[in-house]
Amino acid sequence: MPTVRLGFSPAPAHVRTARLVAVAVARRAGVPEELLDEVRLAVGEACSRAVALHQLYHRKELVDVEMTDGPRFTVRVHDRGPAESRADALPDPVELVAHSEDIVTAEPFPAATVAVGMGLALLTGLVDDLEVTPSPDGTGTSVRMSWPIA
Amino acid sequence: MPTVRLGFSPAPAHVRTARLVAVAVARRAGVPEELLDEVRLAVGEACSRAVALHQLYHRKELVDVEMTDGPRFTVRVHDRGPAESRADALPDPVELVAHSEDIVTAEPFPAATVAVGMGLALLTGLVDDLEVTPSPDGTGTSVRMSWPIA
Amino acid sequence: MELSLQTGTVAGRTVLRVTGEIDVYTAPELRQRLLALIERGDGDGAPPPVRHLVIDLSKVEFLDSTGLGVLVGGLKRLRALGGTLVLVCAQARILKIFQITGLDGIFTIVPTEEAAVAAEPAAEDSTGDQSAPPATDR
Amino acid sequence: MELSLQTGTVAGRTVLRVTGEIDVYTAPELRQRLLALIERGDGDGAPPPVRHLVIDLSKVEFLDSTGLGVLVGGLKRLRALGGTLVLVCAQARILKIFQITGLDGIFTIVPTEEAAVAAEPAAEDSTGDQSAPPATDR
Ligand SMILES: Nc1ncnc2c1ncn2[C@@H]1O[C@H](COP(=O)(O)OP(=O)(O)O)[C@@H](O)[C@H]1O
Ligand SMILES: Nc1ncnc2c1ncn2[C@@H]1O[C@H](COP(=O)(O)OP(=O)(O)O)[C@@H](O)[C@H]1O
Repeated sequence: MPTVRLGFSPAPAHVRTARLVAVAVARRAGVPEELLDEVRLAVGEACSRAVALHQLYHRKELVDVEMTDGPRFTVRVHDRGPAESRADALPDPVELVAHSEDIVTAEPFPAATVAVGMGLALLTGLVDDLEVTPSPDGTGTSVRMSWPIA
Repeated sequence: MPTVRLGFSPAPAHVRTARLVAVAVARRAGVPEELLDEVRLAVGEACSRAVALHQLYHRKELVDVEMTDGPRFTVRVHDRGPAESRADALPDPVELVAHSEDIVTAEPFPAATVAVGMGLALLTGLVDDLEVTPSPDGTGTSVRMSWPIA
Repeated sequence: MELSLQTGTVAGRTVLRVTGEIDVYTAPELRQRLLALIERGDGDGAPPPVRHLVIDLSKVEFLDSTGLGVLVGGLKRLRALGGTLVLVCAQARILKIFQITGLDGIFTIVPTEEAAVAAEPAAEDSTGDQSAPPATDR
Repeated sequence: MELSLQTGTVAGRTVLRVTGEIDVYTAPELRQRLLALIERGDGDGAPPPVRHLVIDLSKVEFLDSTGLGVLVGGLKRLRALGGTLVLVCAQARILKIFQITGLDGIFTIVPTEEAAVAAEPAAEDSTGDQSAPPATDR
């Protein structure tokens, strides 16, 4: 059973809340101080990705974040995006840049697919223990990350 | 559907996380700045009460907090304590003090029943719109509180 | 902010100065400290147990019912031993918590440490913290 | 911390100084500002559109992939218009994000605003922000 579980409607403002909670829980769980920046960024990326997918596919469900203590501090972020959004082939950010839309498009932030790809690339480079899998219940994907506890 | 939902294992450390989240979400929802202290204290009390009840009755389930936006900002805290813990007769803190155990008892904090009663008394005095009811599913109680949005 | 506890003296009286949040998470630490002050063994050069205590809440940022419970426990214990407890607090948002619960009728609450000594003269302070110098340390 | 955006000049070049967190929540604001600088109408005394831009990230506390996306959008737009974009950043934890994504190979990143001007001399700066005084404002 997770120690802390956070669900939030898929809006960018709540991603900050998720980051704040993840860092507070990680610190209390005993994750070393020097890894907390990584936890903040990684959990933020996984949540931004989930928000972007929910917005892209018009899913109103809450994005679900589970944090579990020891032996490692483990965070799982579940989205309800379709299975195609699985990271079968990890995107190359430089490639994504080449294909990204222009800054003048009217969208509130860069095309969601590009953001999702860029976020995954960043996550992959950042977190040693990272796994992106289809959700157990067949809807959406799960990003699982873990960090050592001192 | 709530905007943000937080579940946490019944440990005092997580009550701080719940307070932090409630204030962040309330602020973004538009609750006036001068009410945020009240939100912080009230959500903390409701969560401390739930933690105390879970510890008293050895319930391992997560304490569940739901926050919903407008027309008022509404917070619901669900515990799994038995129905007797309902606030049928609201306790009087001064009475509770008279019956509270001595500081020398070895417990980590004052007898849970006293803490629960004191917390409810504080909540009642603090929050204008407060309701304590049996949970819809028959297990435990729900504390519902709401505040205006500017 | 976590809890931080410092002991000092004001006019020979022991003062426990509390900084930070007194909540369900930190209240046990405050409780432990109160117990240590009130129950500590007398003799072998150790300071005698405190009977007339001032708790300075001026730098408390948050106080919940669990914290109130610990303060009440301390008050009852001291009274049972013939002692006194005075709280120092001038912050409206903390005072409000005592008012809402009616505990402002049970505690002696004053705005400054100096006023605390005047509030409870404790003429019979023979069991007081005599290891402390008579002058204030601030 | 929310995002705060200030425009200034360094050696006649327009600098956008960013303070706070560039994330999925605040990136739209940065995007809007970049658009306004690059696309603003020329004439009626309005400053001409910026073609050679410096973005100073020295006071950025947090940057995520959404923020990177906006910066990339700005770079592409400026290049398409024959302009340049230089980023100022000396913070290891922000630089790391460019390195991890390989975007440090796409952006010109220098440690100070002064170095930014040297990095992209922009001799052909005829479309530059000429309303700005040639001296720096700091
Ligand atoms: N990264 C974050 N994640 C979640 N909540 C945050 C974060 N940063 C700040 N907050 C919360 O948002 C609220 C406002 O933050 P603040 O930095 O003061 O900016 P502002 O007041 O402009 O919204 C605070 O209550 C704080 O707890
Ligand atoms: N009231 C609170 N609720 C939830 N988390 C909190 C609260 N206060 C602080 N935190 C979190 O706990 C962490 C540590 O808080 P801090 O005040 O620095 O004390 P410490 O470092 O001693 O634990 C921070 O990451 C902060 O986000």
